[in-house]
Amino acid sequence: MKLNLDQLRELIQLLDEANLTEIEVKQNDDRIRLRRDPAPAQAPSAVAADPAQPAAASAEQAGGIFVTSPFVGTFYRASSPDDDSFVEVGDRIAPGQVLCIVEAMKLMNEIEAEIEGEIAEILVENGKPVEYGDRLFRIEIA
Amino acid sequence: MKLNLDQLRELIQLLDEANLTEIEVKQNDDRIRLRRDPAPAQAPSAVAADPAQPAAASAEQAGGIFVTSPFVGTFYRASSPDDDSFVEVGDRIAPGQVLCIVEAMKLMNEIEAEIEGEIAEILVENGKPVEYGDRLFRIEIA
Amino acid sequence: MFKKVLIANRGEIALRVIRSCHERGVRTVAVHSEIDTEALHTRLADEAICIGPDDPRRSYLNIPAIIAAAEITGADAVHPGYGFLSENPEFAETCAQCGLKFIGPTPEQMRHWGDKVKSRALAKSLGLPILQGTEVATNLEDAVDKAKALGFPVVLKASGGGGGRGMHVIQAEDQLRSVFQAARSEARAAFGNDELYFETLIERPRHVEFQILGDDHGNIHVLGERDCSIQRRHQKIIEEAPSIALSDELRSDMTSTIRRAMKETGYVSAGTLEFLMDEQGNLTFLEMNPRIQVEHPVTELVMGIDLVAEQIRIAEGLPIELPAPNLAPRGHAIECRINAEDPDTFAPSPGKITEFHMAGGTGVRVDSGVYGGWRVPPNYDPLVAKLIVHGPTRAHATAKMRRSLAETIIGGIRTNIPLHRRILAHPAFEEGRISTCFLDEFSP
Amino acid sequence: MFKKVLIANRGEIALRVIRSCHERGVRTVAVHSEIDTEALHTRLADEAICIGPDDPRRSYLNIPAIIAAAEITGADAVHPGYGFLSENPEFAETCAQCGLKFIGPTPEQMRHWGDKVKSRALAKSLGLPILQGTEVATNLEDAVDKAKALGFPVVLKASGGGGGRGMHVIQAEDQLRSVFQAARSEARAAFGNDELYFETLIERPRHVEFQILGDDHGNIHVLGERDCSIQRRHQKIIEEAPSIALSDELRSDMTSTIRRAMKETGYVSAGTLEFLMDEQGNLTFLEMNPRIQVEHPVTELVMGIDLVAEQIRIAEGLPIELPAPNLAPRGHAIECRINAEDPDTFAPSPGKITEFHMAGGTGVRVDSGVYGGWRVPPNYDPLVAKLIVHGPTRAHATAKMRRSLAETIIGGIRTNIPLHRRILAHPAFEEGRISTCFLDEFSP
Repeated sequence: MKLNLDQLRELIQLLDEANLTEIEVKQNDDRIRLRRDPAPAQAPSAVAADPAQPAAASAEQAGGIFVTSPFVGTFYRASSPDDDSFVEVGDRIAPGQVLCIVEAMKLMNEIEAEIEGEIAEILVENGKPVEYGDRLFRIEIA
Repeated sequence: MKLNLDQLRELIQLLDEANLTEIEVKQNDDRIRLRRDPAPAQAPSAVAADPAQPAAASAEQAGGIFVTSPFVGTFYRASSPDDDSFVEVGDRIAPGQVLCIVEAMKLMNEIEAEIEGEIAEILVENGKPVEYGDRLFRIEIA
Repeated sequence: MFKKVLIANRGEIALRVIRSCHERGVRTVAVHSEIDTEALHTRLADEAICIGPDDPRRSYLNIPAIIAAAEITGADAVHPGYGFLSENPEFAETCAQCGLKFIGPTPEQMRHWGDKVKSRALAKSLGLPILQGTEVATNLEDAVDKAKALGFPVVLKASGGGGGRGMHVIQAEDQLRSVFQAARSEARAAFGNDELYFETLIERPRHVEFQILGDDHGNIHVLGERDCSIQRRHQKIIEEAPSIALSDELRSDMTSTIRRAMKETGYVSAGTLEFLMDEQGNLTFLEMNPRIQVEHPVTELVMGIDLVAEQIRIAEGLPIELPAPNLAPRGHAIECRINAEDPDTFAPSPGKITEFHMAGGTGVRVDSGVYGGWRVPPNYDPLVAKLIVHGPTRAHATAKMRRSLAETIIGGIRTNIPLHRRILAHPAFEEGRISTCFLDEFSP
Repeated sequence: MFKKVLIANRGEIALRVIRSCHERGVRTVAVHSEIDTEALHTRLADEAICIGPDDPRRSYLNIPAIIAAAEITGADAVHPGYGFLSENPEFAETCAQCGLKFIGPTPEQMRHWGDKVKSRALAKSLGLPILQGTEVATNLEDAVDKAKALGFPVVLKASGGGGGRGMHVIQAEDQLRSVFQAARSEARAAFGNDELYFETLIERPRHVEFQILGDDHGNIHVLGERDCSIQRRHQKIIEEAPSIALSDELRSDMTSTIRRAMKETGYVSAGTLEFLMDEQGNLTFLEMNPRIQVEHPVTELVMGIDLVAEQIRIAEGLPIELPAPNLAPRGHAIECRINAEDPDTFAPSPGKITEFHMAGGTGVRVDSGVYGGWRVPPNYDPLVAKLIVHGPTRAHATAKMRRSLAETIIGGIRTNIPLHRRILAHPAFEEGRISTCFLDEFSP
């Protein structure tokens, strides 16, 4: 069995960033699963929990909001291969602004922003298939 | 299955570093799964458990020892319907003393006491079937 | 041969299709709603695509999402299962337009049989025995006239209905006057079609249906009948094959009649012709279901065939492959539909399955889409398992079903297993004195 | 008809017997050791009696305890299953003395076939083809002479052995000299009989066996053969019916020969005659097992019969009841024995079953004595389930077994499912190039 540790590290990073408890990836016969259970309840009086200190993972995510795919389809960052991408990391976006296209049944469905913020991350590669609910962008609301 | 211990160590390191509770990797028919359950929460100090207070049921049984049936068969308290019972509640008994008969395959198997004590309870009715391990008498050791 | 089939369904029928595909060496794509992420069909398919939220209208009934899932996975065919989109001609058409083979009949066939008034006319023209009935009633007064002419009691039926939906038994004129408008609105809301018509009421009928298979090579096979008389509010709960109510002569006559009729329409794929049988043993056409049915396994067991594998072969353009040219039923099979519902109130009982132990052993087949530890979602059909048995005679099969029900343990949710046990233990069932009124008459 | 049958066994075979009893309307008594209090056979029988501690010698092999359990529950017959006391003539005799009908052959038949030297002589006298072999060797020098006369390589066998136990392949004289005394002590310890003899070694044999049924009315039926060539250390792990190595002519010849032989001995109940087949297709008698066998379901599936129900009927004094007078196998069946063991080291893997999801659907049968949440005890046979499939051809059955293994999930314990998957995926298996050396040659 050959392990790709770098891939695993990337997945762990994703787990942290997204503040998930579990990631499972299945491709054909391969499967990777990562899990982090929430820390158990603290003993109340002995070790007083500090409510001012949030968990490391969630701290990183403060302010992050995800744009998810409303369709199954293929994700495109631009109207055509010759056009520029609708948005790039760091761009400020406004409600109604087109972020990407999800193509389904030859229809180009434009996905618009619903909030104001900044593109913190683009989570899917151009031209890749996406399922319903897949995360496409992480938006930071300043 | 060939184990690559180094690989496993790397995975364990990763589990620790990333503070995960579980990693599972499956490739074809190979599968590696690591899991470390979080330590259980401490008993809160507010409700201190009292070790001196056993459960009610076991309290009732304090000092009781059971004579169980070593055979499947039919339980008889006397050698024949005309004879007196071998023992009655309250009788003092001594090792080697016959307590009852368990009949199996037309053989009358005498069940003898192995300890000294007092018959506190007779748990099976005369003439009833008993399974292996059924409790026949409760003996109190004064 | 197909390389990859997308199954546009969930639950036991999705599993059923996945199994026949895998046995054929065909890869599978499951589509699922968000709540079905851990469902068995999602777990056992080669690939799984989330197509929408829990609401079936936005997932399992969402045509663009399903077609898109087929496109991104490169599937070359779609199996619709039963329910959901299985009888939707637009879905079949869309599949064809997108280069996906729809595993089922043509959209035209679906349209012919989908409208109950048209299907009655078609059946009549094909020489199938049909029940006395009327044309569509244009308004209330016309309805009263038509019902009177037919003679009360009558059954008021919606053109767009079927499978027991959109039906009202009407005993007399005043009852008709009080329900007609409501039935019309109901039909419009449920089927998008407010046409209503009347049929004669058959008292205590049996439900008898014939399984057919047709292929592109002009072959039509009639694969015996099923008796699905044990129903609750027109929903089948126990089915068996063959029906003890059919004489060999009647079976043989019906087989020829149906075969000729289906050859005439050029029917392709699996389908079922449903009939009602009156107490004198006369059969009249009820409806044609152009799809695989829930109760198809009883036919598979007595005939020794795999109907879903045949559907796939037919869609691939291959001829039907049967083990023998003139198949006769071998033994007797019974199916119990185990639903997640209260056995007395019939209220749905979704929730986490804590224990799941189905019967096993000789002559026992289990088709189920659930597993221990999984949570039955509240959004869909309550069917959690089909328990199907096969024995040399009806008495053997009944005894086998009793012991199978006795050893089946499903914990955490309520199921209708206690009801099945009562029915199977009832002398009227044992003696085969069954009709669609069984549950009302015997309240077992 | 029996009113109540006690099953002197545990695990899947106890369930198997309980099922046929319940289908017949016969009540059942399970006996169990302390650790089996929550076992499935204990839970599903009408009554359950604890007969002793975990150690099988003090429970499942404890004759007085089992007889006493039958007495206190009022059972009128005893089914011994396989293993444990199933081939013990003293047990059968004790049952008879205590007025309990033993569901199996007579003690005499068990004695005739139980001793391998006597059974060889009996088979020979009955005209069954036997392997070249010797008389019992009286001492080492006699053994060397006998082995030389037969010609190395030879198989050294214990008279009391059977089922692959008490066998050594001997390549040359010095090897014989070094193992003879040890083999003798081993045989004495294992079987209470230190007689050893020789048989010619067959290279890469197939294991082919014939199922028979006989009744008190003089009927003997030979119900086709099974191929059980896939073995690990003489333990069968995959079995199928029919065997593709038999021509119709050879099958028909063997059927007549065996039928005549069994008629001559007046055999009553179920039994199996085991043969080795060499690479030229010659069959030679190996042993006769006077009981139901683990792999009996493959015969049941292709023949459409219930062998355990027939055993019960026969014990009741009724004639055998088959669906047709001259049964022919229909389709092909394969069984995989799923053991709680490491698939590579074969170390037993008892423990708590956390997940238990067996395959289902068309043509799949599961015989299992376990359930999710139960703890497989370390004291007994590691068999946790038999997965058995039935398809129209061997290729279909193989495909069906592959998909069934793929969808079977057993968690918490290790099982040999990965080994089964590798074997079923191997081209040599697919092509039917199998022998008892399969695992050694292909290490799939």
